[in-house]
Amino acid sequence: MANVMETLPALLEKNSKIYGNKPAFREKAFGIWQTWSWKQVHEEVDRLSLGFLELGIKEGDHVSIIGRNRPQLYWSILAAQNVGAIPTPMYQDAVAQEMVFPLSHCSAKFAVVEDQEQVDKLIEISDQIPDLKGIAYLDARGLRNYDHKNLHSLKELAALNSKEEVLRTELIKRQKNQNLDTKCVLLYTSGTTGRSKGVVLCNKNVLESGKAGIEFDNINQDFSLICYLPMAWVGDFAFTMGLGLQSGMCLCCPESAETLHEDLREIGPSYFFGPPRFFEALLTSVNLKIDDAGSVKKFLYRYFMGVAKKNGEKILEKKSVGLINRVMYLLGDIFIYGPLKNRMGLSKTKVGYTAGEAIGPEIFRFYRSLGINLKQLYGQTEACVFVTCQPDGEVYSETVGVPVPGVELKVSDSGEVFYRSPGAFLEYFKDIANTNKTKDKTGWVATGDAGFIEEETGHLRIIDRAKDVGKMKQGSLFAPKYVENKLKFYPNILEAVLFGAGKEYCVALINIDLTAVGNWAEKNNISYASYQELAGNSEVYNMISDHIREVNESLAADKSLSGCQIKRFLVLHKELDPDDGEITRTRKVRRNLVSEKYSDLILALYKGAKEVFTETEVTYEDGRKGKISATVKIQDIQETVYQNEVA
Amino acid sequence: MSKASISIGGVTGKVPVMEIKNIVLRFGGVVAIQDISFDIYEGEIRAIIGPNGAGKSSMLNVINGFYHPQEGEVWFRGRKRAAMKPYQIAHQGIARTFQNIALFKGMSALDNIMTGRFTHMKKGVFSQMIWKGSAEREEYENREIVERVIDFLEIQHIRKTPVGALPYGLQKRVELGRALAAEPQLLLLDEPMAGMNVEEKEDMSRYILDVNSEFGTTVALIEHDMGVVMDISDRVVVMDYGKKIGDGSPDEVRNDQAVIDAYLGVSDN
Amino acid sequence: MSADFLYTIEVILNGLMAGVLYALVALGFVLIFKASGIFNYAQGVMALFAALTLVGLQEGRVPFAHLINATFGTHVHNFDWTLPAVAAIALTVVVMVLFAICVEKLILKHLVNQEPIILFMATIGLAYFMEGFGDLMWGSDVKKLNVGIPQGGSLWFEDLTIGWAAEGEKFYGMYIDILDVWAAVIALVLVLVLTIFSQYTKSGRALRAVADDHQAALSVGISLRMIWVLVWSISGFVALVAGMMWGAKSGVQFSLSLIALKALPVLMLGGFTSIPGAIVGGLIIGAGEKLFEFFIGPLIGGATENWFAYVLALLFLVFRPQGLFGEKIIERV
Amino acid sequence: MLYREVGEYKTSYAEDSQTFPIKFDRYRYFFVLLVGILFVPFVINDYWAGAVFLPFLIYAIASLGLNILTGYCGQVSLGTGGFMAVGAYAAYKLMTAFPDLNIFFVVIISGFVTAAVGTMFGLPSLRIKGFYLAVATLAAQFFLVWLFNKVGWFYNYSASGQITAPARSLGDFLITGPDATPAAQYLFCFLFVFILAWIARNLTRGKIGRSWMAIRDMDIAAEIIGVNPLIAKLSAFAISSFYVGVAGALFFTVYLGAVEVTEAFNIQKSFIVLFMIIIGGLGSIFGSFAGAAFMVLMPVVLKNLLVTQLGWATDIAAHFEFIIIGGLIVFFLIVEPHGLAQLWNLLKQKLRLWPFPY
Repeated sequence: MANVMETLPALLEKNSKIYGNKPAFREKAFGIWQTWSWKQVHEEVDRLSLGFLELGIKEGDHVSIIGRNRPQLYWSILAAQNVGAIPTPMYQDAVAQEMVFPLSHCSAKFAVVEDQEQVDKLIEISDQIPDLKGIAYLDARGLRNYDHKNLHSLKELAALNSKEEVLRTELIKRQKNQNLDTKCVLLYTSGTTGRSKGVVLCNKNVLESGKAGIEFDNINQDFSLICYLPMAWVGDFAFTMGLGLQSGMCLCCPESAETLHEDLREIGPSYFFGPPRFFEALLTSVNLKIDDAGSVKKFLYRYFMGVAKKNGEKILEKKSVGLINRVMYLLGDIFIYGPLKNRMGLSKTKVGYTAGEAIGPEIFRFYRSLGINLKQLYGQTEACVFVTCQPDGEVYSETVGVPVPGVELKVSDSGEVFYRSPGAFLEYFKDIANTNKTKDKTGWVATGDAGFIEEETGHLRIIDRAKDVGKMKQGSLFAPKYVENKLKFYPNILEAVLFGAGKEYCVALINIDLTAVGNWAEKNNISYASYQELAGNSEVYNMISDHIREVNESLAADKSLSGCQIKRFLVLHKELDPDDGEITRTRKVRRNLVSEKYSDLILALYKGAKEVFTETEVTYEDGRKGKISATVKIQDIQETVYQNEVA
Repeated sequence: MSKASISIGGVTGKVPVMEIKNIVLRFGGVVAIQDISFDIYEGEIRAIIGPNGAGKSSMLNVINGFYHPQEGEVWFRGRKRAAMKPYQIAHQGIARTFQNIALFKGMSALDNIMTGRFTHMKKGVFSQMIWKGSAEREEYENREIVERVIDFLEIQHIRKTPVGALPYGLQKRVELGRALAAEPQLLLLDEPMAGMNVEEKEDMSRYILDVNSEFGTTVALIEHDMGVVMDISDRVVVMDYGKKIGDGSPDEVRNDQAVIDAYLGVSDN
Repeated sequence: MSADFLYTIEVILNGLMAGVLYALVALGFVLIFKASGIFNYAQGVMALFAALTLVGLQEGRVPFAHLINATFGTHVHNFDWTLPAVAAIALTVVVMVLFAICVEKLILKHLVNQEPIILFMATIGLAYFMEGFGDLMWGSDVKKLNVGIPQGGSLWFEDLTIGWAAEGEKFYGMYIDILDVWAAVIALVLVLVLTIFSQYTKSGRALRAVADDHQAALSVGISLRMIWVLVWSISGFVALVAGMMWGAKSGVQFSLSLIALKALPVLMLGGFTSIPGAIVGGLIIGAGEKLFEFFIGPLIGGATENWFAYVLALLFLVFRPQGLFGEKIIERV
Repeated sequence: MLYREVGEYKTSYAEDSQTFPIKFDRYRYFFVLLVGILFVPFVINDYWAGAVFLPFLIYAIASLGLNILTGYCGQVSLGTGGFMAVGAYAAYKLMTAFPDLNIFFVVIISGFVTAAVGTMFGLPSLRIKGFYLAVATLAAQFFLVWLFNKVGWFYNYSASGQITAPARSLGDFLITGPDATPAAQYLFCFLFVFILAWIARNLTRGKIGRSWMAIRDMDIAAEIIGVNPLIAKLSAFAISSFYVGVAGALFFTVYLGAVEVTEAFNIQKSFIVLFMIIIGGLGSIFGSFAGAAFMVLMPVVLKNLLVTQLGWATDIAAHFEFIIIGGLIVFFLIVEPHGLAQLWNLLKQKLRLWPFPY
């Protein structure tokens, strides 16, 4: 047996001894929260490990894990590690063809999948992934009549078998071979820029960064976490395996994506991570519902949200607040904040994090003023998430906090942020060139993000992707993401893509938010049949141009960025879609692909045309392709001149 | 890797579950069913088709005891069945759904499906009064089975919704769930796809096929939508004006001249 | 003829006469049930209310006198006038029409498409309301009603029948109340008028159309709300007639509303939708309960009229659930 | 608004199907129980017991019973008054024939006697449905009242035709008779209410309750799933009558002490209990209580208001009571046909969703 603390499976065994019958995993299934204790999970993983051995999985083999967050799939990760294989979680909503690259790149020998849908996908691409020797599935539904030569049910794998003693000896032997430096997971980045890369993390990375996260926020066994983000995403892995296993907290899997909010409400997680868009969408739905509420509720909401805005954050940060204000806030908590948190399922959230993109300051403050301890962190797949976090009491909407314990930070002359940490990855799988480019001999890792450390707070502040920050033709700074984020803080704007590097002025492609704008249209008696029709509506255009004008004004206030003002824009006739590759599955815009695909539109924006006809290829949910065509209108925006007094 | 051919239906052998022998059913002077005989094999999907008023529903009502035929015999599992009330027949393991959804409107979807477990719940009134102990245990054991049915039919999200508030397609699914919860040996479906759009029909067909293959349930269904029936059933009985005019595999029936004349030729619905 | 036999005949005759009154109330039920599917429990109270109004108008009583006196400390009771019977009846009819309009506007309109049981409950509520309202308006004392219909035993009939008995038997002729005869005649006329109305007038035809098929009637442009007002007005009129007869016979008082309950077994026998059923059922119940009281009553303590009708109807229904004139129910699955 | 449900997840079906799945509701329920047991008995006096608490508790039992039959099983009954009379007279006969029999068992046995009678009158329900059945139950009402009024054996041939409850005690506490204390009577009734409500809840949540509701909602489909209509309906009649019988026995022995059948158990009583379950909510245990509370409190409030405050004659107040009861019933049916229970649920729903409208 390896050192108790050196591998994740060893950690699991330790937990089963310390925590025994305390809950380790919950999953909403069959109407109730099915619960497994640490002891049970340990047994399940143990059995599954033996099953994996029997299948002939070798040390160093890659085992692909495909499915939504299910306890058994997490167990499969642990079991794979236990037998010395490297688990490789993958995005379950990828279409079959998208799976070919990661599966063949790591020559996965075996796949553990959720259901028939995933099995079908793998069978579909089976010719392209000859290394795959077998599939284990979780839900047997519909698979009864499949050829079971290479298809196994997880349940059967975990069942007792006759060769147990032989397998047990082998398992112990393999466990002994593992230590802190053993590869423990291969994660494919979503590939914001180009092809995705396989990030290899070792036990040490996961354990150390997890430990740092735990120490930073004093997480303990009584915490709970709801696992709803893709298993292939590093955050999910770090929170469940790194934080979860080390703190012994309870990991809860929702019943389905549709029931997430209900399940969230039921569990009331004490540790919660959500990408900014989660909080944006939640706030949008709050506003929509309040709009439909009666006048008393509306009044109370407006009034007490005003109170919260004034004092909420101060109270959360335990700063001094006058007695009357405290009483008013208490009243607000009874009437509004408490019920609101109750409806959102965040009443019990002690630590909430958001990261991945900039979050709108208004949105961020909204949650904090309610008394939810929402903070920002800055992380990377390569760092096993944790680079910087905001400590309690030092939370600002523009920064991403201070380095977590064990992380060193520096900013290069070019403005790029570098870090060195025990969580820093081993290598990019089969890609030494890139590994060397990103991580130098002394362990410093380039983040690829431009930023600086604020002098007054000591917090890191990120501006944009280092390579995306460019120059306009006249030499002023071009920071597209910064502007795009400003635009996206408007609920009506779902996505924005800014162009302007090397040009005289900036132009933007806009995606409207169908829910928010649709609701607005309904209230204003604007009828529409589709996204496309709504997007082309001239009143929608006017509304968007108002938003852009406001953004321009705020940009004009900042001398270095005033060149980024948008002069012309158009509302795209289709939504940017991960199925078309325009955005990643984590919803980051693939800038190059978009600029190529819509080059005709961008050209028209710069040519000064009033409208442009275009034809675009789309991929439907089932993988078929089609074309949609439209005539897209273009609108001009008045530029705001740089004003000194607006500072 | 390769995918084995998926056999439609789970026919295990040609063991008849039910044999209908020379049934004659009259209402006053009207003859609804005239000397009809056929059988239903273990594990197959058996369809009874025919135009409106052909006597299909009456046939189903004879099978589950609503109507008592004046002549003829019904054999179930190799034994002649005595005249029985519908609830006695339910206890024999025959469940059914109705053409015009017959759910219990005042109850939730879950409770509706729980009623399907009625024949499996044995605890008496007094243990139910006390609840704690045996009655409670029995309730939750059966709830587990019901939850599996709910999961199977993918209606988790409406579990606690009153069925009256559900759209038509979901009501149909809940009703199927109620019948499935009984773990029937023979499942009778009365026009399971009536009033559905193409998509809903596809869903329902999939559920019927899945029920048949996952649980090996024998299914007898009535339908006047020829297309769907031909795709999912193993054997088809064709009725017209209370008489049987065809019986055989979908292909045989499709090519039968009498069937074409009486049914396919005249109507397209 | 033996005296016993003659007594029996007399009992039957009297029973039939009482049955006519049951039938009158039942008729009101049937009319409303047919047209709107509402089981109008308030029919009996409507009869009481109509009779109270009739008496009040006729005697020139001040409505709500009690309440006014209690509130303002006054002592008003009567106006200085009385009304002739015909005028009072005409005015009462107007009141009953107003009542029908109120019922439609305030209750039925809001309960469209509710389940029958809910409507039934609503009429029970209505009955309670009317009972309190009627008493509050006209006072709860027992009132005498006299609209000019002669009362008392018919001497002519007594004389006619006294000789029918066999020699030497004690028999003083059959007693029959003239009022009952009048009631029977009026009931007959009423049924005739209603029949003519429903057969030969436009409104009547609309009424029948609605009774046959709600949806179809609506689709050809018959206003359901119009029909409801109409049918409640007619029922109000029928209630007035029943209340008048019963009131003249035994005074206008609370117990009058209980005759409505007697109409229920009548309906069970005759069916809720059949006008001939209501009449035949009324006659059977009337004669039956009198006969039972006459022969069996003394043996078991008397006052069997209280329950005989219900038990008869109950037993009858157990063996013939569709009632006297109903068709055999075939349950569709 | 008051609800904070986050973190209340269910890990077993027992938790999922408990009577009060939300903590807040559970605490409120325990609070009411505690007040009922530890507070009310110490402050109760003759007026409050006689005007409010005893009738409320006893009517709650009766409306629980009627709700089982009508609300859950869908069989409308207008015979409640008659069945209460059976309970009362059974109690009287038991008390006079077996003076040593404990009053607790007197009440229970009276319930069983009523259950037997109720089952007998329930037999026609197999053939008769809907309104026809409602009218048929009137036969029970009138026949039973007539029987107890006319047959001397039932009232031990007393000259007045009345029955009077002799004094009986439970342990050291006198429950019946003129010297019984209101607190003892109250607790005695409370005990029955608690046990019977608990049993009602247990019955209606499980197999038998579902078989009743199945019969109520669609009898044909109920048969298809294996429900024997004979057993379902008769069990509803029997259990319902048991409750009503217990209520009748308590009404006579504890509450009134002396009873004249045509006055105490006439058709009006049937209607009052029916109103309770309509106003309270058909097919709801809570509704039975709410309806009973409403129908008991309203006359008391009206009387206080009109007679005591405004100084009106009692007969005018009585007329107003009729008007208001009738008006309210119609009002309720129009506004919320499912009664106070549904209003309560809606309110609860609103509070749970607060500040959102949906």
